Amino acid sequence: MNDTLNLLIGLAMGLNLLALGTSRLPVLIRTVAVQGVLLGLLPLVLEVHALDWRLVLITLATVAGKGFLIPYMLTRAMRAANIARELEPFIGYIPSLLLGAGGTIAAVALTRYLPLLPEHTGNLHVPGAMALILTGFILLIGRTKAISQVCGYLILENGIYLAGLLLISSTPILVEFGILLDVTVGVFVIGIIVDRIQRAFDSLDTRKLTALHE
Amino acid sequence: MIAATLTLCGLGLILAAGVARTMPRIWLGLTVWAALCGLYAALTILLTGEAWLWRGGFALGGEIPFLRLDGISALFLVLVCVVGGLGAVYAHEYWSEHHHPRSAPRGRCWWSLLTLSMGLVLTCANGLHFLFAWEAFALSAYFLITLENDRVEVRKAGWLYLAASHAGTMALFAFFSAMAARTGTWELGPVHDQTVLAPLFWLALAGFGVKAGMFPLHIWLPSAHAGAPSHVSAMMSAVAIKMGVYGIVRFSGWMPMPESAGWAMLAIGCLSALLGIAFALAQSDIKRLLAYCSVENIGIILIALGLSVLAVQHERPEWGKAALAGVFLHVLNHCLFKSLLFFGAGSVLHATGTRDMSRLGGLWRTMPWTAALFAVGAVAVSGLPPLNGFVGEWAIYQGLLRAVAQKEAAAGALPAVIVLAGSGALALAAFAKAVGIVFLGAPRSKPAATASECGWLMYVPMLLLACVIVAIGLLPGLFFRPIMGVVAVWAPQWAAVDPLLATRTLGGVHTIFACVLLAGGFLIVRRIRTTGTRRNLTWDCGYAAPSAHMQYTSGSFAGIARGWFAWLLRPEIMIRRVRGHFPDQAMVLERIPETVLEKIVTPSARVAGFVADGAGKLQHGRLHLYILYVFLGVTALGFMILLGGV
Amino acid sequence: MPIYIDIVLRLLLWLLLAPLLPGVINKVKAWVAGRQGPPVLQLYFDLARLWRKGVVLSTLASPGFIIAPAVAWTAVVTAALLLPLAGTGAAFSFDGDVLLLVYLLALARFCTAWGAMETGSAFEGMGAAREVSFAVLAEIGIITAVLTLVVQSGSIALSSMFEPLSGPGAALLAVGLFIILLAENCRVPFDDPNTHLELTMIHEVMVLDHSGPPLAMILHGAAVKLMLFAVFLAQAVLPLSELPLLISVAALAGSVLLITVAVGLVESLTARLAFKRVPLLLTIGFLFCLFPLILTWMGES
Amino acid sequence: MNAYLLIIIPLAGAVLAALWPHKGTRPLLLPAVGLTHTLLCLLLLVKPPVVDPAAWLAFDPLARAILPGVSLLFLICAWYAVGYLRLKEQDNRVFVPALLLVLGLLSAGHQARHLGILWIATEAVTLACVPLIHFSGTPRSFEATWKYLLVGGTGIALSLLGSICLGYASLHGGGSGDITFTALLAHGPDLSRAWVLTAWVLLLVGYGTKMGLAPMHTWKPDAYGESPGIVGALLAGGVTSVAFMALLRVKSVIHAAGVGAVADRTLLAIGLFSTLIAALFLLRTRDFKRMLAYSSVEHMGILCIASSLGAPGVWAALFHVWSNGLTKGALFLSAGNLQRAADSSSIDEVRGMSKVLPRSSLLLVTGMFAITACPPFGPFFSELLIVRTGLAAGQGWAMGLFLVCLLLAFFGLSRIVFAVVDGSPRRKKTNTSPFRESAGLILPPIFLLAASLWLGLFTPDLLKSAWSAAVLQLFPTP
Repeated sequence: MNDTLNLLIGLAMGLNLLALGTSRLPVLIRTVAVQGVLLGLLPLVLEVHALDWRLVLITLATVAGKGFLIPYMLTRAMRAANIARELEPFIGYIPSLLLGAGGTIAAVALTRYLPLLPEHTGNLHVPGAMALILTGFILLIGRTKAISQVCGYLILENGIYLAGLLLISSTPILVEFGILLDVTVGVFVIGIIVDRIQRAFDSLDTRKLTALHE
Repeated sequence: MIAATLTLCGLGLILAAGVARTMPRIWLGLTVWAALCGLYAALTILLTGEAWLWRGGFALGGEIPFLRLDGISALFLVLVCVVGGLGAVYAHEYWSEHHHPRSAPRGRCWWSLLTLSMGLVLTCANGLHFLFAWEAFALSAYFLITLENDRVEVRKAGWLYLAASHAGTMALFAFFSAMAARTGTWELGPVHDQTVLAPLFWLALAGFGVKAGMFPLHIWLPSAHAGAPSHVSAMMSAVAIKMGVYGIVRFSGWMPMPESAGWAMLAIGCLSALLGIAFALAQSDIKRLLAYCSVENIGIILIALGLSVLAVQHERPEWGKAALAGVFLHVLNHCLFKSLLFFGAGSVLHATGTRDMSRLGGLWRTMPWTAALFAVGAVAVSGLPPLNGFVGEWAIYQGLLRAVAQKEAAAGALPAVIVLAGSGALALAAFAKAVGIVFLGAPRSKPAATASECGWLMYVPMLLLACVIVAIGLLPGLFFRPIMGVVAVWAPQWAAVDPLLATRTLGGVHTIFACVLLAGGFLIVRRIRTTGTRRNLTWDCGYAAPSAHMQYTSGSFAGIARGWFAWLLRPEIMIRRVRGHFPDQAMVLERIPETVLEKIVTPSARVAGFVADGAGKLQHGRLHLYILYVFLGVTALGFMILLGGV
Repeated sequence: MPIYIDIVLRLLLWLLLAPLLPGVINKVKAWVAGRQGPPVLQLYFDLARLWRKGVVLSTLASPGFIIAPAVAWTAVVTAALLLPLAGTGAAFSFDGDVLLLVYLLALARFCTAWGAMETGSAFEGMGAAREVSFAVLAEIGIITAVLTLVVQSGSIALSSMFEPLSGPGAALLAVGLFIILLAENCRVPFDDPNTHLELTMIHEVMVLDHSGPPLAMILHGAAVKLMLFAVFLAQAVLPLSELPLLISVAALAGSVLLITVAVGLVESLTARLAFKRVPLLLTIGFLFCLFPLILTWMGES
Repeated sequence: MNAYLLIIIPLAGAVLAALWPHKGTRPLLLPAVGLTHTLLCLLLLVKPPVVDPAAWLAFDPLARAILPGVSLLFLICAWYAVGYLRLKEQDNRVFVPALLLVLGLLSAGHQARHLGILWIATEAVTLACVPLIHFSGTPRSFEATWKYLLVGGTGIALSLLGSICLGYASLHGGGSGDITFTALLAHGPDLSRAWVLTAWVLLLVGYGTKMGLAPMHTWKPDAYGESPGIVGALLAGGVTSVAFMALLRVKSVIHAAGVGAVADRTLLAIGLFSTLIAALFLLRTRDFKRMLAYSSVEHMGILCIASSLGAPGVWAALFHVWSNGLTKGALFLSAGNLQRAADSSSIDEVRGMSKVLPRSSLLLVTGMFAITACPPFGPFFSELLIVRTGLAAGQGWAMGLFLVCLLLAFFGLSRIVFAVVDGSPRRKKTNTSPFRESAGLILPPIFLLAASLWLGLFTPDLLKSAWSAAVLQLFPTP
C-alpha cells in the first residue's frame, strides 16, 4: 500500500479522461506530456527507500523523452500541418469517455483474477496500466488525425511502462535502457513519418491514407 | 533384363525431352524406341506373370526409391507405351514444326515428360514418390492441354483441369499421409489385415475419381479433351484418365474395403455410364462427343470393378473373376479404340479445321483411310461384335449375369445389366451419328468438300490400332491368358478358380462370322458386277433437287434421345423461324451446357466468390480499424482461453 | 451328326423358312380384309427378281452402301444360328452367347443406319435417327427378358436358358416380348411395312434408296429377324424343352406360325400408333418384361 | 564470441556503408557482408558452439536451426540487390545500411535467449525496416510505411506488455526476476498460471502481428506490395522467422508451466484462421505482389498449425521455415522483375509476360507450383509432413480444413500467376526503358529455387540433426 504512488497513478488515469474528452490537439499533446512526466516520477516514489543512480537515470530519461522531446516534435508537426482540432472523429467524444470509464472499471474488476505479489497488493499498478492501455487503444481506433493517433500510441506506451514498473526491482538496468531507447526511437521514427506524410499529402488526416486496399 | 529395358525406356524419354526442342526427328526416334522398350518389359511381365521389384540404394526426399512392376501396372504400362509411341508418330505430322512453330517444340518436350511421369506413376511403390510422379503427370498434362495457350477457351479449359486435378491431389495428400500415419511407412503394398484403413478408401476413390472422370467429378474432362490438340486428347482420354482407374484398381486390390465400397462403385459406374453417353449423344462437337464417351467407358469399368469388390465380399470368384477380367480387358480396349477415334477426329480437324459435325459430311470421298479406320473404331466403341469392344463388355456382362443367376448382389447386378444395355444402345446411336454425319452423305461446308487425306504418319498409327482391335476381336482367347494373370495379381486368393469363360468359342464364332462376311461381301460385290450399277441422285421420295442442307444434322439426329434426357442436358436452343412468302434464312443454334459444371459447380464457386469478396472488404485500408482488429484478436484469444477453462 | 452338317442344315432351315412368315402375315391381313391377297410365297419371288436386278446407287453413296446390307444380313443369320430350336439345341452354344445374339442384332442395326446415312436424304436420316433411338428402349426390354430367363434357369447359355416360367409370369413376358417383336420388326402399330412415303416411318424409310441384290438381302434379313424373334418368344414362354424331340419341334413350328398369325391380326385390326406414342408403348413392353423378372426373383428367393 | 560476431559484423558493415562515399560501389558491401555472415553461420552450423545456459545471446540449437537459412536468403538477396540497385537512380545511402542493420538485428533476434533482449531486437528490426519499405518514396509507399509502423508498433507494444507479464509470472515462483528462457524453463511449474496465460495471449498477438497472422496481418499486403522485391523476400523469410522463433521460445515456457495444451489450442485456432483468411483473400486479390503477401500470411498460419502439433510438429515447422523462406524469396525476386518490366503489379494491366520476360515468367510459374506444395520442392515435403503429423496426432478435421485452405490458395495463386504469364502482352508505355533480364536478376531466384529443390529432395542430415536438437531444446522432456 503506497498512497503517493496510487495518487500519481490516479492522476494519470484522470488525465486519460481528459485525453479522451478533448477535441483540441494541443490539449491532447500536453495531457500526454504531463502523463509522461507523472509516470516518469513514479520510480522515485516507488523505490524511495533504495534510491540509487540508475533509478535517477531512468527517471530523467523518461521525463525528458516523454515529457518534453516527443511533445515538442508533435507540436511542430501539428504547426506544420496547421491543424488544431480533431474534427469528426471515428468514435465521438462522449462515447470515447464512456468507453474509457467502462474500460477502467472493467480493468479494476479484471485485475482480481491476477494474483499480485505482496509488495504490490493494493497498488493501482495493474488497473492503472490496463486503463492507460485501453485509453490508448480507444484513441488509436477512434481518432482520424495522425497526431491524435500518435498520442494514443504514447498513452499505450505509458500504460506498458506502468506495467513495467512491476518488474523494476528485478530487471537489469540494461534491459530497461534498451526498452526505453527503443520506445523513444520508435516514436522518433513515427514523428519523422508523420512529417513525411504531412509533406506528401499536405494533411495529417489518415482518412486520406486509404489508397492501399483490396 | 526387365531392369535393363526399363532403364533404356526411361533414359530414352529423358533424352527425348532433352532434344525435343531442337531435333524433332531424333526426338521421334527416341520416343518410339523408349515406347518399344517399355512395351517389351510390360509384355514380358504380363506373359511370365512374375513381378519385378527394385529398391534404390539412396534416399530421395528422405525415402528409398522402391519400384514395382507387377501384372496390373504392366497392363497399364502397355497403354502408356502404345499411345506414347503412336501418338508421337502421329504428332510428328499433326502438330508439326511447320504448322505450330511456337508450340511444337514445347509439345514434344512435355509429351516425353508426360509419358515418363505416367510410367513412374505405374511403377512407384512408395507413397511419397507416387505423389511426385502423380503431380509431374498432372502438370505435364496441363502444359500439353494448354499448348495453344493464346486461345482463351484453351486457357480456361486448362485451368479448370488444373484446378480439378489439384483438388484430387489434395485428397490424395490426405490419403497417402493417413496411410503413412497409420501404417508408419510410406511404402505401398497389400494391407488387407489392417481393417482400420478401410475408410481411407473413400479418399482414394475421390482423389483418383477426379482424374478418372467418373460422373459427378468429370466436369474438367470434356473441355480439356476437346480443347487439347488431338494427339494429346488421345493420350488424355485413352491413358491419362486410366491412371485414375489404375489408382482405384490398385488400392481396391490392396486395401481392406469398406462394406459399401462395392455398391458405391456400382452406383457411380451406372451413373457415369448412362449420363456420360447421354451427354455424348447430344454433342455436336465431335471431340466433346468422344470425351463424354470416355466418361461412359469409365462408368462401365467402375461397374465391373464394383462387382468384383462385391465378389470379394461374397467370396464368389466365379463371377468376380469374369467381371475383373472385363475390367482389365475393357481398360485395354478403351485405350485402343479411343485413341484411334481421337486420331481420326484429329485428322478430320487437321483437314477441315472444324470440330463441329454440322459443318462436316461426306468426308469418305476425300479421306477414305480416316473414314474406314474411324468406322472400325466406332463399331468397336459401340461394343459390337466381332471387335474388341464387345469382348470386353461380354466378359463384364458375364460377371453380372452369373451374379444374377446365383441370385446374389441383385440390387447391384440387375440395374447394372439394364444400364449397360441401355448405354450400349445409346453408344450405338451416338456413333452411328458421328460416322454418319461426319463421313457419309454430302459435305455440309466448303472445307468439308475440299478436305484432303492426312499423310501416312497420321494414318499408319490408326491402322496399327485398328489391327490390334480386330485381333482382340477375333482371337480373344489369346489375350485372355495374360489378363487372367493380371486378375490373379489383384485377387491372389482366387488363383485356383477357373471362371470358364468360353473365349475360344466366342473367338471361333467371331472368326466364322468374319469369314462368312468376307464370303458374303465378295458374293454380293460379284453379283452386282454382273448385274451392273447406275449412279443417280438420291431418290429422296422423288424430290428433284436435294441439297446438303436438307440432310439430317447431328442435332436433329440426336433429337429424340436428347428429349428423354432434357431434364439433365438442358439444351439451350435458339431458333429463327421461317417467316413470310420469301423468307430470309432461318437457323437453329443449339448448345448443350456441361450441366454439372454450369448448374452446380459454377454457382457454388460464385458463392465462394461472394464469401471471398466479403473477406476482401476487411482489407479496406482504414488504419484505425486495422488496430481494432489487433484489439479484437487479443479479446478473442482471451475469451478462448477463459472458455477453454484452466 | 458332324457339326458342320448340323450348321448347314440349320442354316438352310432358317434361310428357306424365314420368307414364309411375311407371306403368312400378308395372307392373314388379306383374309381379314376379305381380299384374296398375294400368294404366301410372294416374298420368294420378289427376292429372286431383286437378285437378278441391277443396282441404282445414289451419287453420294460409298461402297459401304452395298457392304452394309451384307453385314447386316450376315449378323442376323449368325444370330439366328445361335438360337436353339426346341429339343435340337443350337449350332453353337456357350456361356454368354445370348449377349452375342443381342449385340449381333445391334450390329445389324448399326449397318442399316449406316446405309441410311449414306444417301444424305432427309427421310433416311430421319429413319436412322428414330431406329437407333427407339432401339434403346427395345434393347432394354430384350435384356430384361433375358434377365428373367437367367434368373429362372440359373444358366446364362441360350441352350439351357429356356426354362419357361409359370402362369402369370409367362403371360406377362409373352406380351412384353410380343410388343418388342412388333417394334423390332417394324410392324404395325410401330411402323407400316406397306408404305414408304410417310413421315412417320421408322425402318422402312431407311431402305428407300436400296435396290437390287442389296435390297433382297435387307428383305430376307428382315424375314429372318422376324422368325428369330418369334422362335425366341415361343421358347421363352412355352415349356418346349421338356417335350420329346419331334413333338417339341412341331410345337415350336406351330407356335411360330401362331405368333405370325397374331402379328397379322394385330396389323389388320389396329391402326398405326401416333409417332409420339411409340416410346410409351415400348416402355410398356419393357415393364411387361420387368414384372416377370421381379416375380421370378421374389418367387425363387 | 562467434554469436556476437554474427551481430557485430553486419552492424559494422552498416556503419561502413553509411560512411561509404561512392553510390555505385556501396551495394557491393551487401554481398561481402552477407558472404562472411553466411560462412560464419555455416561454420557454426557444422561445429555448434557450447552454449552457456545463462547467456543472453548465444548461437543455441534453436538459432542454429533457423539462422543459417535466413543468412543464406540474405546472401542471395544481397547478390540480387547489386543488380537491382544498379538500375535504380535513387540514392542508396540509407537503403544499404538499413539492409545490413536488419541482418545484424535479425541475428540478434534469433540468438536472443533473454525475454527483454528478444523484444528489443524484434522492435529494432521493425524500425530498421521502415526506410526499406518506403524506398521508392511514393505516397503509396509512405502510406504503407505508416500502416506498417502503427499496426506493427501496436503489436510490438503488446508483446512488450506480454513479456512484462511473463516476467511478473516468474517473480511468483520465488524467481529472482531472471527472465532468460533457461531460467524460465527451469522453474516453469512454479510460474503463476494466470499471468502466464495473459502473457501468452499478449505475446501471441504481439509477435503474431510481426509474423502477420490474421487478423493482425493487415499491414502485410501494403508493405510487401509497395516495397522492392528484396525487401519483401527478407520480410517474408527473415523478419517473420524471428517472430516465429520468439513464439517458439515462449511456447516452450508455457509448456513448462503446464498449460501447453491451451497454447496449442490457441495456436491451432489462429493458424487455421490465418490460412483460411489468406486463402479467401488470394481468391480475390488482383495484384501479384499483394498475392505474395497473402501467401506469406497463409504460410505463417501453416507454421502455427504445425507448431501446435507437439514436438514432431515443431520439427516439421522448422523444416517449413526453411522451405517457405527460400521458395518465397524466389517468388518475390521474380515477381519484382516482372513488376519492374511492366511497371505495374496488377493483373488488370500485366499480361502475357511469358513473351516479354520468358525467364522470369518461368521462374514465377515454377515458384508458384513450388509454394503450393507441388513436388519435388521443399514446401511439398514440409507440408506433407505436417499433414501426416496432424493425422497421426488425431487432428483429422483440422487437417481437412487445412487441405481445403491449401486448395483454395492454389486456386487463387494459379489464377493470378497464369493471368500474368499467359495471353498477349499489353502495349508498353514508350517512355519506360526496356527492362533486360540480366544474369544478376535471374540467377538469384534460380539459385533460391534450386536450394528449395535440394532441400526437398536431399534434406541434409546436418539440418535434420539441427532441427532435432532445436526440438530437444524446446521440449527437454519429450
